[in-house]
Amino acid sequence: MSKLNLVQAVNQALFHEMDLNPNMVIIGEDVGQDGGVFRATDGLIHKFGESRVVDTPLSESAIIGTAIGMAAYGLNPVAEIQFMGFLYGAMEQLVCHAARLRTRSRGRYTCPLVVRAPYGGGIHAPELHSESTEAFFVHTPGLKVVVPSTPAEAKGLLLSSLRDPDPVIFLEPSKIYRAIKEEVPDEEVLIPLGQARLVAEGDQATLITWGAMLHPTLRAATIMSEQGVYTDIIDLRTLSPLDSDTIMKSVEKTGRAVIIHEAALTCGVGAEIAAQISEKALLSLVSPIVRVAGFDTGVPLPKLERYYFPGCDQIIEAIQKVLSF
Amino acid sequence: MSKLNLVQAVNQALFHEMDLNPNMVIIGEDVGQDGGVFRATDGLIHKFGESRVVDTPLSESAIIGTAIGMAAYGLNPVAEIQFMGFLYGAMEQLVCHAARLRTRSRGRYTCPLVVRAPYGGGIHAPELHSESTEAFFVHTPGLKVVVPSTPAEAKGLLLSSLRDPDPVIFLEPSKIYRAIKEEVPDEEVLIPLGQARLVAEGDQATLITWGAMLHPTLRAATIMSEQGVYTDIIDLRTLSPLDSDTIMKSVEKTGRAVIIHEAALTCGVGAEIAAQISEKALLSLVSPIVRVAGFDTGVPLPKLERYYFPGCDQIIEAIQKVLSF
Amino acid sequence: MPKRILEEFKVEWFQLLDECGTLDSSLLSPLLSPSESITKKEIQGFYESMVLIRSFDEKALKLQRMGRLGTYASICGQEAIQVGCAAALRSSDWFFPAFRESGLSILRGLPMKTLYQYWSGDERGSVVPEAHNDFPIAIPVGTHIPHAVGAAWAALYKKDKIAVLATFGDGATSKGDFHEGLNFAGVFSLPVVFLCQNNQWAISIPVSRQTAASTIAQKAIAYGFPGIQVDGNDVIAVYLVVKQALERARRGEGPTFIECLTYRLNDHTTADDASRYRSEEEVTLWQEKDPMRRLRRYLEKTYDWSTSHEEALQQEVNARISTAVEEYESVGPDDPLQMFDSLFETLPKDLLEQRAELKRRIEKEQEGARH
Amino acid sequence: MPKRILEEFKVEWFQLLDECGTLDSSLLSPLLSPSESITKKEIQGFYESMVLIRSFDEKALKLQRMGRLGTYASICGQEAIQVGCAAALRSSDWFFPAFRESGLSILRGLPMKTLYQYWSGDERGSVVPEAHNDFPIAIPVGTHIPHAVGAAWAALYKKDKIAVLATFGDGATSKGDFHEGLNFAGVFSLPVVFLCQNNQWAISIPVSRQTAASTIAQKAIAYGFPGIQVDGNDVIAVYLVVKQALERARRGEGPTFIECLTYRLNDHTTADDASRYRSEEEVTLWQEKDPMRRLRRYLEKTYDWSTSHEEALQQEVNARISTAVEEYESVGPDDPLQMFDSLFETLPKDLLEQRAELKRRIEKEQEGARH
Ligand SMILES: Cc1ncc(C[n+]2csc(CCOP(=O)(O)OP(=O)(O)O)c2C)c(N)n1
Ligand SMILES: Cc1ncc(C[n+]2csc(CCOP(=O)(O)OP(=O)(O)O)c2C)c(N)n1
Ligand SMILES: [Mg+2]
Ligand SMILES: [Mg+2]
Repeated sequence: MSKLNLVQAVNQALFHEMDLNPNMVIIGEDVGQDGGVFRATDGLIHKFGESRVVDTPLSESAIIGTAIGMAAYGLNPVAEIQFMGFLYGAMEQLVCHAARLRTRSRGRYTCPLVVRAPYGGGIHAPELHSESTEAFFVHTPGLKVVVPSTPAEAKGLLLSSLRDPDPVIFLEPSKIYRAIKEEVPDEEVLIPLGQARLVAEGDQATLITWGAMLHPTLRAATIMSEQGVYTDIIDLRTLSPLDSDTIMKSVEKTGRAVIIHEAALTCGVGAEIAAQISEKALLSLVSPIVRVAGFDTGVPLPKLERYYFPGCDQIIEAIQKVLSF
Repeated sequence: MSKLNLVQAVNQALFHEMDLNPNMVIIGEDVGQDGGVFRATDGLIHKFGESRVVDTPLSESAIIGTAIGMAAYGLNPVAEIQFMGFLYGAMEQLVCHAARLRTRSRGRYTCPLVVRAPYGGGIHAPELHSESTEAFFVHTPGLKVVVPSTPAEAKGLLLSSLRDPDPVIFLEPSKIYRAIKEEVPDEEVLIPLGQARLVAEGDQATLITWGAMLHPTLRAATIMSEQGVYTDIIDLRTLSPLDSDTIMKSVEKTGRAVIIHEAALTCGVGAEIAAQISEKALLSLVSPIVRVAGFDTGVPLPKLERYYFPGCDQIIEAIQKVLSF
Repeated sequence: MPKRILEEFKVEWFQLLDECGTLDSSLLSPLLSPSESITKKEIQGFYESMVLIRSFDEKALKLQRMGRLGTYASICGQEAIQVGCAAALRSSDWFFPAFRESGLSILRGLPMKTLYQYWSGDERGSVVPEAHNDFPIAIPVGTHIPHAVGAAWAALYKKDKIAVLATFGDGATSKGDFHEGLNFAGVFSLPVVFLCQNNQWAISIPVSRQTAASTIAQKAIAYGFPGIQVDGNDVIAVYLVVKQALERARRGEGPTFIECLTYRLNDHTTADDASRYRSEEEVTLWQEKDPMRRLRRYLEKTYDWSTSHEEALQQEVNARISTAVEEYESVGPDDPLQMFDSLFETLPKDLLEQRAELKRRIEKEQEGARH
Repeated sequence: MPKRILEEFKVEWFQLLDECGTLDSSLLSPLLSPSESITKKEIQGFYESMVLIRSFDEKALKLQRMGRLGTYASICGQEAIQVGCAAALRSSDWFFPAFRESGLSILRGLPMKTLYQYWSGDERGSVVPEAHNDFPIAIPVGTHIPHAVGAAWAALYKKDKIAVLATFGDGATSKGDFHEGLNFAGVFSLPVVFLCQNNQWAISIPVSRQTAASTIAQKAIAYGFPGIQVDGNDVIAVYLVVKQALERARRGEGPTFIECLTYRLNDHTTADDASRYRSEEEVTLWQEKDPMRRLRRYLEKTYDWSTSHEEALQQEVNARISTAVEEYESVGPDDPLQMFDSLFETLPKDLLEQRAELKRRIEKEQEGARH
């Protein structure tokens, strides 16, 4: 056990797996000497050399495209995209190829590729450094989407992603890269993909969230618990496939659901969750579902960004709303 | 009035507006001499010349990117992307630029751009010619998304899109390009963006759909009406902005909602509609919402495509399901 | 120094067999190592392959017209490139096609019936036999180029002594992925050969509208590796140039870009009508340069190839194609559940439910049919 | 002909003012039309501009260290390019910057306070005054290139006699949009000049890892228009070459690609630590080639530029920068509702509701603050 922050936990997972799997290579912009702009790949090039930790030209589409070719050939490439906002340049490769190679070739070729990207806002970064468009990838059949919410979770989920035989988009909430430290087991931990985590238990409402938004959700829940309101808190961990069972079980118990994400409201992953609840657990609902989400505007530049992201206050209001309905 | 099919109606709208607006230009692959692979731009180059109807190299990103520059300079470009499946290559230009230019420059530069693309399946076309990922664009703040469902609708909605001061993704259901003919007024018709259309009225359920799926929905409704079941049918027309008022008004009346789209179920636009209903009209619901949608797999090649798309049978089953709950 | 020339480049043209079927053998020897030669058998083999793939193509067009095949992209006129490449490749090499490489795929060992299946919209037509490392057809133009680059990278990493070939059209050279992929190949000096079948049209767009560069070959200059223009209707030139480039790649000397100048003699696909955008005269002009006609003249002049040889060959080919068509048409229907079964290695729960729903629909339909 | 050279290309290097501040005026005259010359006033103006933008840059770095500015991308070492371009552009021309063009933007008329605002994360810092048709900074590298191409296309269409300049770094040349954009410019022969500030690094990636081409200038060959490499630390060379290219564009003769070889003397941005990936020696070497030092030597030798001139200039510049900082720091807070108000021309209903929600939150917060 050592106390690590999220970026260190990611780094540790990468070291661990690179050691075990000689077919694993890391490619991306500045992942080598520089160790990644967030230092997630720090030190790897020194231990594993330039042929396994590869600085590439500035070409997001080719980073993903060549990684697909590598994966088909039998390697386990991990592609780092510097910020989620630069993944759009690789959208054609992701949607048309990474997600379809197994189907297209009827299993003859597979794509065991992990795409890592810092995502989300709140770090006072320039334009397009605060994207959270995970819904694009959740809506793409053939991709898995994983979002860790703490350092230990990051290690366990990343290791599972690295072992997955299919393409995984692994989104690291940059806001909490360094904000939280926790004990992370030194040894191997594998958190299975597709299983949500019940972070807290209560029977008055279900709070459903992922990534960095878990933390204001926890704060809101603590404040509410001081007022005697206890809630289930579900950290989804994997957005695709979605662990509907855990969600439904909780909502059937509590009858109230609040979904919290920082992505834009409309057609965000929260919409899917709300839709599923309204389909599968309608009769349990004693209050309308409330989504707490980013506005349907782009994330503004740093000076205004705090007005964009929903926080603890909005989550409390939402809990009060479902309770008082 | 003349009886036109959808592709002819699009063609007529383009002719009409090119005549009126000297700043309108059309760019894309094969839009000139060839008149577009579906003939939507047929004849335009002969009337308006090579400087206004421009065949481009095979570069989707540059088609959208240069159109953005043209729009900012004061033109009204219409970019044709040959099939929606090739729009992914222009995703970065759409999300990072078309959608943000006005915000980024605080209104100094605007992007009156219309991107036209045939979309959806059912025409026995090769891989990636059957995409319906409209949800990507609905989830992108700063874009409008319009989908016509009949020839007359296509003309009226396209003309409004061409006059819109902001970027519009105009998706033309290729399945019904030639399948339906109807009377289309020769003169100008403008159907305002953001307003849904109530196609049929009934009080037992609300059927919500758009594009090509309107037609199996109408067939299903006819069959049901023969059994004495009458439903509201809403053709959304514009997916972004979404006309929630029309949806809620109907659901409040009927208490039952079936949403029909051919896009993959998870995180499709149907999820957003279901979420909104469960938020805004929960108490009116007497049955869970049912989504009839494509599977969360890619659209298979032609031989199997009919197994992918939901059709009249599934819609009838869904209506029966909400009625018998 | 204030003003000076930093770099000079030239782009060369290469042809051995001219339009009249005359071979310039002076160019042959420097291209072959002392122990090598091109034998009569090989050259005759080239011709036989050309007849085979042209006949495959003609049959495909016929089947399409009769409604027995879906939209099909003809390779007519581009046979020399495909035969030359197939002869130059080793079976251990990897090949990444665009969609106008039916001939090359057949010669690599993809059964003709499989290709007919593909063009009929049957996904089983994309299943490449284990014996060859060829990628299935990918529709988005140019986007397969980075995959070839990635495979070459992996081969280098694994120290496999193989080369990778990626083929694409002139239109593909305008796509961002062409640029990004070739640039990667240059930077990492990868064992990959890029071959552009410049058939001078991308649907209705002539190559002059595709690029202002006077050759496509010169695009290699941007990536720091050799580029050459070859007469794509000269099978011997294509064979030799591709072979050398593949050997260069296998020796670890990096990528090569080859532009093969040819012409698309038919419509873009069976869904296209080329008369809308190009002249009869242009097509006729290029029919004169037909790669098969040229090689046949050479065979006639050099090896006494006769009408009876020709007829015997054609008969044999026809028989093979008939068999392939029969096989293709007797294949049973595909399993719709494959939609799910080849999506992930392990299907997650929500998709298992969707799969069950599809199964239910199919059974219901079968039920209905039985009554 | 079986084997022949199809095309020959050369890439030229251009420099007028060497590292010692010596001007090769033999090169000057052929570049100027008979009626033109470069006057003392102009050259002195170049120097004054350089001092201004370097001082702006130094101040920005200081403000950032003190927490009074956000992440900032220094232009130090690249001033000659930016001054040369600004001098060559007309105010009617359009300019599309990347993000390392603060100097050029200032000289184009963007108030320094506005730029400080931008780098503090204030969106009002992206508002370009009506007087100039300059695009705001766009963060995704290389993706602004097609916009410049589109503007040039529109200008041609509207018969406006202007030219468009797009600038970007060496890293940007690897992006697909660079390729697609330049290819369009070539095909449609558009009035646009592409200028690469090759500062030899893209964050930690050296240019040798960005491309295997020995120059970036040669990439123009792929697009069929001229490319040239210029000493980017020689303001006179940059000015003349850019001016000629812009004139060529305005005359309707098509695009030009200019590689300006320079060096990024500072970290990539204030968030970067370049010592992790490059040597002190390399940086020192390039400090010797500093564009300002070189021009100052020339001024000293040719026009008796003295320490007192220098001090007077520096004082004046300092005063302007102090004023800009004061203005920047006295700007009131931005209106968060702008998030909505500049999204669409007319806000649709659902967004009006979201806007009202934000307004409510702000009012609640203000309420809270008041208690
Ligand atoms: C990214 C993308 N854009 C557009 C298309 C539609 N399309 C199919 S083939 C083709 C032309 C291809 O031309 P070229 O690369 O020269 O190949 P050829 O057809 O001549 O063999 C186009 C535009 C596509 N398949 N993919
Ligand atoms: C598409 C994209 N990918 C990655 C980044 C992150 N990034 C910002 S600047 C930069 C390097 C740019 O290098 P270059 O083009 O040479 O410009 P310079 O910084 O040297 O001026 C990178 C990788 C980005 N902004 N956009
Ligand atoms: Mg072609
Ligand atoms: Mg640089």
